Amino acid sequence: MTLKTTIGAMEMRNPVMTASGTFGYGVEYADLVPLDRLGAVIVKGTTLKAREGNDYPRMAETASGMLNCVGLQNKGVEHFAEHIYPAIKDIDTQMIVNVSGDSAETYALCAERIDSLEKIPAIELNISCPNVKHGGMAFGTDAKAAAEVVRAVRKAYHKTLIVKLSPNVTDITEIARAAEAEGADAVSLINTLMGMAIDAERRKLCLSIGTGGLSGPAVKPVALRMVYQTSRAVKIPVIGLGGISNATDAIEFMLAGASAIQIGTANFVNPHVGAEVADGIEDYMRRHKIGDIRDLVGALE
Amino acid sequence: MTLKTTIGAMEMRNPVMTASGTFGYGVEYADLVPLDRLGAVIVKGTTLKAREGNDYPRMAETASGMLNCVGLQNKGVEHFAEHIYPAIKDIDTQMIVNVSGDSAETYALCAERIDSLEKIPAIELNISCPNVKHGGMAFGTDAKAAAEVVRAVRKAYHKTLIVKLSPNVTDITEIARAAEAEGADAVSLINTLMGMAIDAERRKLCLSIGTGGLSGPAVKPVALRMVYQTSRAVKIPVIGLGGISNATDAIEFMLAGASAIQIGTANFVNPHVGAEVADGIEDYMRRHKIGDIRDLVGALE
Amino acid sequence: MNEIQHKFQLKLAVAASEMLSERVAHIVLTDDRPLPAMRPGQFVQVAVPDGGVLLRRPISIHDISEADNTLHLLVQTVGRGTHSIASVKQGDEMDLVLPLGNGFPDMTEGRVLLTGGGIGTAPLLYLGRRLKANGCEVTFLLGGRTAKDILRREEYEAVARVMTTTEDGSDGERGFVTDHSLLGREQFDAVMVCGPTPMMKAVARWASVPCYVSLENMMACGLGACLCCVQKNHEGHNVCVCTEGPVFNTNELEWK
Amino acid sequence: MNEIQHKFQLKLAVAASEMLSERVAHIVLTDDRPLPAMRPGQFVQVAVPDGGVLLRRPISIHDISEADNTLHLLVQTVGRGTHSIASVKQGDEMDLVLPLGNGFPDMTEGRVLLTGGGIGTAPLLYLGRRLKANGCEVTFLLGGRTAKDILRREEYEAVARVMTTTEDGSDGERGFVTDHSLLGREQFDAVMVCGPTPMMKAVARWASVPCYVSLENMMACGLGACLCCVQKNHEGHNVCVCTEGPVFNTNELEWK
Ligand SMILES: Cc1cc2nc3c(=O)[nH]c(=O)nc-3n(C[C@H](O)[C@H](O)[C@H](O)COP(=O)(O)OP(=O)(O)OC[C@H]3O[C@@H](n4cnc5c(N)ncnc54)[C@H](O)[C@@H]3O)c2cc1C
Ligand SMILES: Cc1cc2nc3c(=O)[nH]c(=O)nc-3n(C[C@H](O)[C@H](O)[C@H](O)COP(=O)(O)OP(=O)(O)OC[C@H]3O[C@@H](n4cnc5c(N)ncnc54)[C@H](O)[C@@H]3O)c2cc1C
Ligand SMILES: Cc1cc2nc3c(=O)[nH]c(=O)nc-3n(C[C@H](O)[C@H](O)[C@H](O)COP(=O)(O)O)c2cc1C
Ligand SMILES: Cc1cc2nc3c(=O)[nH]c(=O)nc-3n(C[C@H](O)[C@H](O)[C@H](O)COP(=O)(O)O)c2cc1C
Ligand code: FES
Ligand code: FES
Repeated sequence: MTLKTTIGAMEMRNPVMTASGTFGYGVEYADLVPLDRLGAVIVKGTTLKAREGNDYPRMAETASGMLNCVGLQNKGVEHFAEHIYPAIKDIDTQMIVNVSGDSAETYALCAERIDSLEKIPAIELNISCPNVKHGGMAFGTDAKAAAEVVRAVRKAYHKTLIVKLSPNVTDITEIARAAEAEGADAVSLINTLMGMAIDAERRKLCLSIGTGGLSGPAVKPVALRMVYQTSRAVKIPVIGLGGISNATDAIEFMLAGASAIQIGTANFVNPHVGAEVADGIEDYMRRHKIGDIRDLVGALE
Repeated sequence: MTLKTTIGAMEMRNPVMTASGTFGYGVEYADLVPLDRLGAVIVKGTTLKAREGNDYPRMAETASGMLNCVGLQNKGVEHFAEHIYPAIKDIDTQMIVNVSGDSAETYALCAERIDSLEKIPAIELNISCPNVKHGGMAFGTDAKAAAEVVRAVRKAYHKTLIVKLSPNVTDITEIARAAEAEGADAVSLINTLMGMAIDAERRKLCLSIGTGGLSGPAVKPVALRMVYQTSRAVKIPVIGLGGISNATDAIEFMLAGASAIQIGTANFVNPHVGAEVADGIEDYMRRHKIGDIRDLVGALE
Repeated sequence: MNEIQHKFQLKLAVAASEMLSERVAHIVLTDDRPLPAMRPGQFVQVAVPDGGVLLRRPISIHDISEADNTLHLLVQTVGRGTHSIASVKQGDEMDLVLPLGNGFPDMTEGRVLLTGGGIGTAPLLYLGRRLKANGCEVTFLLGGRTAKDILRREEYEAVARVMTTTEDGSDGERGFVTDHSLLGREQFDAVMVCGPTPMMKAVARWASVPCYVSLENMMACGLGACLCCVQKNHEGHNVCVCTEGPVFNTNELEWK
Repeated sequence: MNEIQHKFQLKLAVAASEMLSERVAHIVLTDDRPLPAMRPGQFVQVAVPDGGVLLRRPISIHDISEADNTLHLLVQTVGRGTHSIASVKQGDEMDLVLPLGNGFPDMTEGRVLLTGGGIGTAPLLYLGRRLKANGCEVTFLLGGRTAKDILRREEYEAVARVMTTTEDGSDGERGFVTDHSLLGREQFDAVMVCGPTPMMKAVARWASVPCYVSLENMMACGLGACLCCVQKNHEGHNVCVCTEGPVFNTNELEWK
């Protein structure tokens, strides 16, 4: 039985990845989950220059979900390359960097810097962050803008390029096709749904910038639908995420057409979830007599 | 203290309405909630001709939500006018008909028939149903198509016209502005988010047509954000809905900018919820020393 | 069956709750005031305690005791909702909407076979009790995988003759209810069935007399408002199981 | 404070649970194996039982007894999560991630004032016990709205001198902790505070010696991974309360 999964030129031991912004740089979870049971870790959103992110409060819990407006706090790609990369490069899983920017150029420069880091086999281009004013989601909600960014990055970056799509659109397949046309090796979806929370008693918005990104089990039905639609619209692999909390959820995404999956918010609830999902997929394959994980992808009856 | 709420030319005793498709024709709930405690009841989606709707299974439960793909089953507007209207016209609340169609013309013909029913003060134009192949959501995801339908209906219908918007769009304010420009008296939002559920063990889609509309507490953050955005983009009243389960939820929507609210899925969970929400809003106004419900609308600090 | 019946949303007290087998709980509910009248085959919508689940769960009326003002439910643990419901304890409060749906036909004479499999036997006890009181001659034919699945046998026996089948032969005849020798031996004026769909279809195929089945379509409202629970009838129209059923004469259904 | 400390996700058994007042539960947890070492001021992330709530809830370590291998929590019911946590019963299992954050400084000498209000007093017991053992002279100054809010007084008294204030004067001096006459009378080498933010700020304004506060920012991961819990430090940078705190020297914070 094999769970080996290939995305672009990158090979993973299994299709279980952790989602950007929810798993730090991996090391934060090292005590709680064996990192070598994961297919890949996608580290925090990284930008060309350091960013402070948005003010506190940055999160609010909602029914079966949470909103966040962290706003890409990070110390910039140079700091990543010099101080963080050395500490994580030998972790025994694929370490992927999630890249953000505010123009095609800053995306490309950031990606270029990461291209030089030997042990980073792939980047995930975040054109879908709802929590920053400039860039972020703007690139992910317009096919032309998305194409422009992917084109610029594709020139600057030579390893596996994953483009992360926003669900806050009328037709996600249009953006996916634009990314594919510009040379993306895969698309991942969904990023968070834009939402809001209000404190009725205090008559205030709960988040410092008003709106935030919704994640967790609440969004799973929307994510599943978009993965299903997108995997039928493009030929490159689709990486599915949004509300995955256990192996059954993960398998649903793969049946819908995802070649790999990511776990986000569920890491906060159950830090061990990544390993449990990998085990659960194996168990499912055994019970359903599936020898190769690739036979699970899109295998709806 | 007054909770009186005006939408177009229609006056309601309070801002609490029940959402179309979740409250039948009102009579189904008559034993369980005093209908005269509600501001309005919006009855089932009605179309020009009878529709069988989609095959069973039509629903699936999800985390803090549910998917449905009922698909506008109804016996057509003529049947409504002749057989249902007489039985509901004397219910002591505003009875509003939710109107669907598959072309601007069928929408308009259906609306025109209802215009002649004396005790129906308003219609809600459903340009956002994700569960029918032709029409439905297609009109709600494109500003030009939305404008066309609203224009046709506005000509045929002379009472209060509410246009119900789809959340499955990149920019809901654009559609809201189109409806406003064509003479809508109010917009209501959100209809359901398009989603999907999969049964991993049986490897099957849970709903007969694959996709369905997501409703319930899970969608509340998205609905609240869209109500906030839309109420700032148009001058006509915004009616807020999506996941409202109690008075606090209702107040959050009003603080976000809704002039009235609708309760959908929560009626299934707690049939008495409509009256409880009306009571809870009164209680809140008393505690917060708000004399007129209109002062609650958009009253964030 | 056609007198006007009102629906109620009530908070009832759990008078007793015990596990009858690994997967089935017997829950007895009561109230200070007299419970509303309910008919065999009707059901209740139970709000799931603890909030891990959104919608109510439909559960059949297993039995009613007017003497001690109790409503009895049998709940089989399937998923999250039924697990929560099955774990209520004496003294807890449960929120129910009731009574819902139309029941089985209220026959007043004739020989009636009441048959079901597994948890599907739940509504048959109250039904048998009522038909017996009406003057019918009642036979229970209860099926299960194994002896443990034949639940509350004494209560059924107190009402009428009980036959059983089990798949492993550990109780009664081996096989499915449709394999029981009784079916070849005796004549009935009507058959009433509740259980897994394939079993109900098998019984319906066998039956040459009126056959009534109780469907378990997925429901949201239980009130005829949402149109989620529909079943195709013999004319090809979608009808609500929660209001026009859950009991149907199989002739009214489009069943293959 | 800088030796490497591992984190664990453990299922612990509830050895005891009781309501100390209308709103505060005292929960005692234990395990077959020795509990990991924990420092005063650290916290745990508790998975909320029953599934009505998504995220874990951060709760301070109230006390540790190495003798009987127990971890003590005080939980005040605020919303859905703390209500569920407070209702656990002896014999239940709780899923915790621990130990998290940095604790209070491990002073080994000097006069230390430990002050807090309401549920904020929770971490002070273990802290006082540790500082006392280290050789510090410890004073507790506990505040509450009314006498009932002064929780587990005997345990604090068993460690060190206890002073109290209540807003209604029903216990100790009337007013807030910052109004207590002690503050005008005695000198301390350090102050450690936990309670509502306005109270901590008031204490910090009064204190001319190093003042340590324990913040209660909203958290998702508790592990430094999500960056939700940030606080602006004196340089204007956002730092994680869950890993760089929850205890901060007020000099490190941008506090108005
Ligand atoms: C009229 C009627 C009477 C019933 N009587 C009984 C009874 O007396 N005792 C008993 O144990 N069970 C009975 N059932 C079945 C019971 O309602 C389901 O087993 C239960 O809803 C499953 O919920 P869950 O959360 O445990 O399972 P899950 O599988 O987690 O449920 C997921 C969703 O599917 C729905 N669902 C799943 N299975 C069924 C089903 N078989 N029927 C309807 N909805 C389903 C649930 O309501 C829920 O929305 C009856 C069903 C109906 C319609
Ligand atoms: C480091 C730390 C230590 C704490 N120690 C204790 C303790 O020992 N005893 C105790 O009773 N409480 C303690 N709290 C506060 C406790 O975590 C909150 O009261 C609890 O999270 C509220 O959850 P809820 O579901 O009951 O309330 P809700 O208001 O329903 O919670 C909604 C959301 O807001 C968050 N939230 C609400 N209030 C707080 C708060 N004050 N701090 C952090 N998050 C909050 C919740 O985690 C949740 O995500 C501590 C908080 C922190 C950060
Ligand atoms: C606190 C938090 C921070 C996040 N930061 C990022 C980020 O930096 N870059 C990114 O592409 N996505 C980010 N996301 C989105 C997640 O990677 C993921 O797309 C989303 O949460 C949906 O998955 P989930 O439901 O499994 O959490 C963040 C999500 C959360 C909850
Ligand atoms: C079973 C069901 C049927 C629905 N039918 C209709 C309909 O006919 N017309 C319509 O405009 N909206 C329909 N809706 C959408 C609701 O009116 C409402 O917009 C949506 O459910 C969100 O609100 P809620 O979260 O409070 O349920 C339906 C929703 C459900 C759950
Ligand atoms: S369950 Fe809603 S109509 Fe039957
Ligand atoms: S709570 Fe996640 S970083 Fe602090």
